[in-house]
Amino acid sequence: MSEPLLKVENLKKYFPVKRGIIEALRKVPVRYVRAVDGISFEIKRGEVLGLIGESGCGKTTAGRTVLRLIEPTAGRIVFDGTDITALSREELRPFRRRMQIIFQDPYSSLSPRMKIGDAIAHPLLVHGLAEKDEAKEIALKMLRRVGLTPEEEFYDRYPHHLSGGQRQRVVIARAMVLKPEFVVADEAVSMIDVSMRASILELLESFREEYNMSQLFITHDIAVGKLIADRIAVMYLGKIVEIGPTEEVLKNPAHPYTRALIQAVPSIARRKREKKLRITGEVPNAVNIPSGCRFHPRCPLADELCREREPELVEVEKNHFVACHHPLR
Amino acid sequence: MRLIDYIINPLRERKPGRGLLLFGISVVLTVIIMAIFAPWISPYNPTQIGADVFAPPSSKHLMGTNNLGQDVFSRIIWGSRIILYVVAIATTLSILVGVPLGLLSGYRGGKVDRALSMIMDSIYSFPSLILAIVIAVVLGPSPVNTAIAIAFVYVPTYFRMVRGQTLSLKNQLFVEAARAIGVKDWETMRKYILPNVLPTVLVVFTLSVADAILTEAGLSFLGLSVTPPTPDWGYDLRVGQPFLLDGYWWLAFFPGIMIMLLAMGFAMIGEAINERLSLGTR
Amino acid sequence: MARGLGRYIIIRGLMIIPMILILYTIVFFFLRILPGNPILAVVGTKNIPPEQLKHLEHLAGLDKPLYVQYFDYLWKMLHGNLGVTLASPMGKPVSSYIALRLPATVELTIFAFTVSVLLGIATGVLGAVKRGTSVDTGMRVYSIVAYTLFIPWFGMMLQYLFGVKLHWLPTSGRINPTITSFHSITGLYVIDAIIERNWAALGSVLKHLVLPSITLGTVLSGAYTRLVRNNMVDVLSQDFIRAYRARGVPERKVLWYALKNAFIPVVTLMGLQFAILLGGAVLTETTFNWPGMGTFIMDRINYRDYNSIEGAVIVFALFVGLISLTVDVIYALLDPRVEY
Amino acid sequence: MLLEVKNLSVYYYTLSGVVRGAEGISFSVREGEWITFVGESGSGKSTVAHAVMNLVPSPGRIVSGEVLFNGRNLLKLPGEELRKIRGKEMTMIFQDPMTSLDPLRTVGDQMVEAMTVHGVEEAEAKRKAKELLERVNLPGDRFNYYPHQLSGGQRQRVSIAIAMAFRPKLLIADEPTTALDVIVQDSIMDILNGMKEEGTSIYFVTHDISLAVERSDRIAVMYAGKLVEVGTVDQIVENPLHPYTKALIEAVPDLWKEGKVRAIPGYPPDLRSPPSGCRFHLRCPYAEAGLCNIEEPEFREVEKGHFVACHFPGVWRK
Repeated sequence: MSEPLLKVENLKKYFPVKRGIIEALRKVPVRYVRAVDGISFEIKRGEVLGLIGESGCGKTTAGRTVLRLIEPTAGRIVFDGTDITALSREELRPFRRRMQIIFQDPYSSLSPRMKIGDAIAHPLLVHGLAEKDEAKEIALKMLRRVGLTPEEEFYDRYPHHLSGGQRQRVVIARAMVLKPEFVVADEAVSMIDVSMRASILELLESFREEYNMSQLFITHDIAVGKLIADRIAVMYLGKIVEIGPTEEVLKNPAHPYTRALIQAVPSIARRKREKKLRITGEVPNAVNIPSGCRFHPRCPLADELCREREPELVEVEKNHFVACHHPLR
Repeated sequence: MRLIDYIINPLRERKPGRGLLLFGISVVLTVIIMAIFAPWISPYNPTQIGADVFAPPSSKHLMGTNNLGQDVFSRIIWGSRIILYVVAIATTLSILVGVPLGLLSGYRGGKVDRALSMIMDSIYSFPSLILAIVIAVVLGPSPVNTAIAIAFVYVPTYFRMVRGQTLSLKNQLFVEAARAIGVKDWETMRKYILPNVLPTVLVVFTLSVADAILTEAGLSFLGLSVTPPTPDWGYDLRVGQPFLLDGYWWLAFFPGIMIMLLAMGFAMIGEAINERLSLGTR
Repeated sequence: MARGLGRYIIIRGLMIIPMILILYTIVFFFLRILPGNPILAVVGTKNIPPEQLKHLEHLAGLDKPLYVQYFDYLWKMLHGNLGVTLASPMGKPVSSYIALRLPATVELTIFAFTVSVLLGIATGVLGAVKRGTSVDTGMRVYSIVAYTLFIPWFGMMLQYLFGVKLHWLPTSGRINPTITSFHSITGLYVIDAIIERNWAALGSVLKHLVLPSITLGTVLSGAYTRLVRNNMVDVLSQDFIRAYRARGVPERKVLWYALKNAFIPVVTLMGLQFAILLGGAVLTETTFNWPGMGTFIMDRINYRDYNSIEGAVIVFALFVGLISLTVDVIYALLDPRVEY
Repeated sequence: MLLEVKNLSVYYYTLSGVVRGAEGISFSVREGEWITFVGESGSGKSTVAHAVMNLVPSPGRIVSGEVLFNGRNLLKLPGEELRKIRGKEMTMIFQDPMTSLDPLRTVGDQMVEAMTVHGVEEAEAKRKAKELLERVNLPGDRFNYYPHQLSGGQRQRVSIAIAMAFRPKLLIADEPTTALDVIVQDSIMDILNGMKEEGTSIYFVTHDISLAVERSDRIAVMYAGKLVEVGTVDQIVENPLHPYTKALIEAVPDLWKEGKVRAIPGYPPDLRSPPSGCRFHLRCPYAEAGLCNIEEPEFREVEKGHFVACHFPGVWRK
C-alpha cells in the first residue's frame, strides 16, 4: 500500500481565552478553548475524507491547522513524506502550491476590488508558474473550465457582479489553477442554493479525477458527505469520535453521536424516521470539556466508565474506528 | 472598481446622493478655479488700502469694502489660495504618514501596534483644535507651519480608520485565501488589503478635508496662521467681528460663508461616496 | 454586580494615565524640546542681564537637564502643582488661574452638550422614522450643514440677529456686570445663582448662556443627527423589531426600544464629540468673550506663557479622560453585553 | 378557512430598480394544518410570509392583494386592530435567533411584555412565562438571562415560547432552524409539531424540501417570486407536476437515496427584470419555444387539492 499523501498525528489547537487586566495581574491561569484536541488521520492520493460535525466541533479549525493557516499547538502534519509542522513560512511556500483551500462563504472569499480574472491569475504569478500574458491565458481557460462563459467577459468582472454560485466557481478556479494535490473544502457548498449545489460538487469531483487530487471535505451535512467522501470522520468537541468508510459508517454507525446525527437528518426518501436514540441538550463550550467521554452528558448509554475514562479510537470493523466504551453493534 | 468610479458612477446614475455630489463638486471646483485664476478674476488688489471704507456691497464692490477700504470680494478670491494651500499640504502629510502606519500596524499587530494605537488614540481623543493651537504657536505663524500643525492632528484619523479596516479585512476569507496561495505579506497588503481600504480613505479624506478647512479657519481666526495684510478668510472674519456689531455685516459675513461652503462641498462629496459604499458593492 | 462595576471603573480609570502621559509628553516635546528659549520669547529681547535671565530660567526650571525637567514637572503635576506663570503677572501659580477659568468652560460645555444631544436625537429620529421622504433628506442636509458651520461665523450671525438687531440677548460675557449682588462659589454661575437664590443673577446668567451654547451645540449636533438616523434605520430593520411588532407590541413602545438600541453607539460618539466640543469651546469663547479656558489659552499665548499653556493642556487632557471614563461606564450600564 | 391569500404581490423599491419579490400569490391555510413553503433564496417565500403578517421590511411594499385572516383583510385593518391580532391570534418566529430578541432586555422582560400588551396581568404573565420556558425544555432560571447569554438554539426556543403564550391560531415560522445544527433542528421541529397538535396551524418556510416532507400536511413550492405548485406532501413528493419541483427533489442530497444528485442548470433570474412567460423556462428541459417563453402559465387545480402553474404539468411521464 502506498504512503498516504497527508498524515496528521495527534493535532491540537488551543486558543487562549482572553483575560482581563485584573485576571492577568492576579496570575489567574490562562484558560484555553480546546478547539482541536488531538486528532489523527491519513488521506491517500485521490481520496476524499469527509470531516463531519456540528458547529463548534472544531472541524473548521482542524482544516485550517492542517494547512498551517493557523499554527498548531501540538502534533505533526506530514505532507507527501515531509513534516511541514515546523517549516518556516518561506520553506512552506512551495507547499502552498500543492495544497489549497476552498471556503464556505463565496462572498468574502474574493477581494471586492480585484477582477475575478486577476484573482485566478495571481496564484500563478506568485509561484512564478507563468508570465503575465500566459497567466491570463491560463486564467481564461480556467474560467471556461468552471463554466463561466464567455470567459473574456467574466475575466474583467468584479465579484459583486456575480451570484453566489458563480463566485464559488471562481473560488474553485483560483484554487485549482495551481493544480493542487490536496484541497481542504470547508463547507464548500453550504451557502449555495440547492439547485446549484450539485453542480459545484460535480465540478470538484471532475478536478479530483483530473488531478488525482485528495480532499479533506469539511461539512455539517452528512448527506453531502455521503455524496462525495470515500471515508467519513465524525468530530465532536475537538475529537474524532468515529472514522471509517462512508458506506460502513452511515449503515452501521458505532458511536451513539454518529447515530443521533444520522437520525436527525431529514430525508425525502425515508419520510418517517425511526428515532430509537434520543439525545438531548446542546454541544457544551469547548472551554469546559466534560470529563471522560466528552459526549457522556448527552449520551443515553453513558455509565460510570464513560464519566471517568476517555475512550480511545478502536477498530470495530476493518478500517472502521470508534471512540466509545459501548459501541453500537 | 477604480477609485475614481466612486465619484463618477454616482454622478452618472440618477440616484439619491447625486444632488449632494453635484453641489459638492461644483463648489470645490469653483474655489479651486478661483485660487488658480485669482490674478485675472480679482477686480482689485486685495491689499490695496483705499479711502472708500465700509462701502456696502454694490456693483462697484460686489461684497463691499472693509475698514481699510480693501475690496472684500478681491480678498475672498485671493484668500482661497491660502486655505487650499494649507489644507492640501496638511492632508497630504497626514495621509502619507497615517495610511501606511495604519496598514502596517493593523496587519502586523503585536506590541508595536498596541503602543502606536495608544499614542494615536490619545492624540485622537484630545481636542484637535487645541493641540493644533499649541503646535501652531510653537512653530510660529506661517502657512507651512499651520499645515504641519493640522497634519499632526489628523494623522490619527487616517491611522485609526486604516488600522480598523485592515483588522477587519485581515479576517476576511480572501486575505486568508491569499495566505493559502502563498502570497507574501507585503504583497497581501498592497494587492489585497490596500485597494479595499482606499474607498474608505477617500471618504475619510473628504470629511477630514472639511474638518481641516474649519481648523485652518479656526487657527487663522485666532490669529495663528498668517500675518496681515495677507488675505485669509479666517483672519478677515476676525477683523470683521467688531464692525459686525456696528452693523457692517459684510466684512464678516462673506469670509465665513466661503469657509463653510468649501467645507460643506467636501463634506457633501464625502457623504455621497459614503452612501455609495454603504450600499455595498453588490 | 456593584463590585464588578467598581472594578471596571478603576480599570478604566487606570487607562487614562497612559493617555495623559502621552499627551503630556507630546506637549512637553513641542514646548520644551523644540528650539527656542521660552523665556527669551517672553521677554522678547536678548538685551537682558544674564543674571536676570538665569533667575527667570531658574524660576521656570529651565536650567535643569531636559529629562529632569520632564519628571520634575510630572511629579509636581501629580501634586496638583502646574507651575507658575512665566509672563505678566509673573510667578503666580497656574492652577489658581485655571481654577478660576475652568468652571466657565465646564458650564458652557455642559449646556452646549445638552443642546447638541437633544437636537441631534430629535433630528436623527425624525429622519429615521420618515425614512426616504423629503424630511429625511432635510435632516441629512441639516446634519452636513450643522457639521460644517464655522463656529465664529455662526456665533457672530446670532450676535448680529439677537443682539444687535433684536436686542433680545447679550453678546458677550457670562453675567450682566451691573449685577453686583452676585458672588461666585463654585464657579458654575447657574448653580451659584440657585444656591444664593439670586433669581436676577440666574436670569442674566442663563441669558448669557443662550447664544454660546446654541452656537456650539448646533455645530456639534450634526454628527449625532447622522449617527442616530443611521443607527435607528439599522435597528428598525432588525428582526427583533419585527418580532416585537409580530407580538402586538404597540408601535410607540417599539420605537422606544429601537431608540434604546440605536443610542448605544451614540454613547461612544459622545466621548469623542466632547473633545471636539472642547476645541469648539475655544472658538466660541473667543467669539463671545467668554472668560473660560479657551480665552485663557489665547491670552497666555499672547504672552508666550508656556507654563500656563502646558498646564491648560494637561487639564484638558484630564477633562477628556474623565469624560471618556464616564462614557465607558454609561456604556457598560446600558449594554448588558459588556462584561465587567 | 383560517387564512386566505388572494393575488398578493410585493415589490421592493431598491435603488437599483424594482425587485418583483412576489407576484400574484394565492393560497389558503386550513385550521390545524402544517403547510410548508419551499424555495431557494430569492424565491419570495419569506416575502410572502412577512406580507401575511403585514410586516414587509422596507423598501418592500405590498402592491396588491388581500390577506384574509378569519375573514378579515389584514392589509386593510387599522393599526390597533391589527396589533390586537398579532401575537395573540397569529404570530411569527424568525430565521436568525441571534437577532430576533432585543439584546438589551432580559428574556423574561420580553416574554412578560408579549403577554401584558394583550391584557394579561403582570404577575400572571411572569408565572406563565416560566411555565412556557419549561415547555420548550429550558430551565426556568433562563427568565433572567439576556439573549447573548444563550445559545442560538436556546434563543429560538425562547422565541417559540413567546409564540406559544396565547395558543395562536397561526404560527408563521420563517426558516427557524436554518442557523441551527441538525440535532437542535430536530428538537425545534418537535416543539412546533407539539404546537400543531394543540391546534395551531403552522406556516413553515424553508429552503430545504427534505425538512418539509416529514411533518407537513401540504407543501407550496415557490420559484422566482411565483407560486409554482401546491399540494399534499404525497402529491408533491410522489407525483410532482412542475418541472422545477421535480428537479428540486432530485437536486437534494439525501442520506437514504442511492445514486447521484442532479443539478438544475443555469441560475435563478434577476427579479428586477424577470423573464417573460414562465419564469422557469430558461432552466426547464421541457420548455417549448413559442409558448413557455411567451405566455405565463395559469396557476390551476390539476387534481383535487393539487395546484400547478405549468403549461405541461408532469410532461415527463407521458
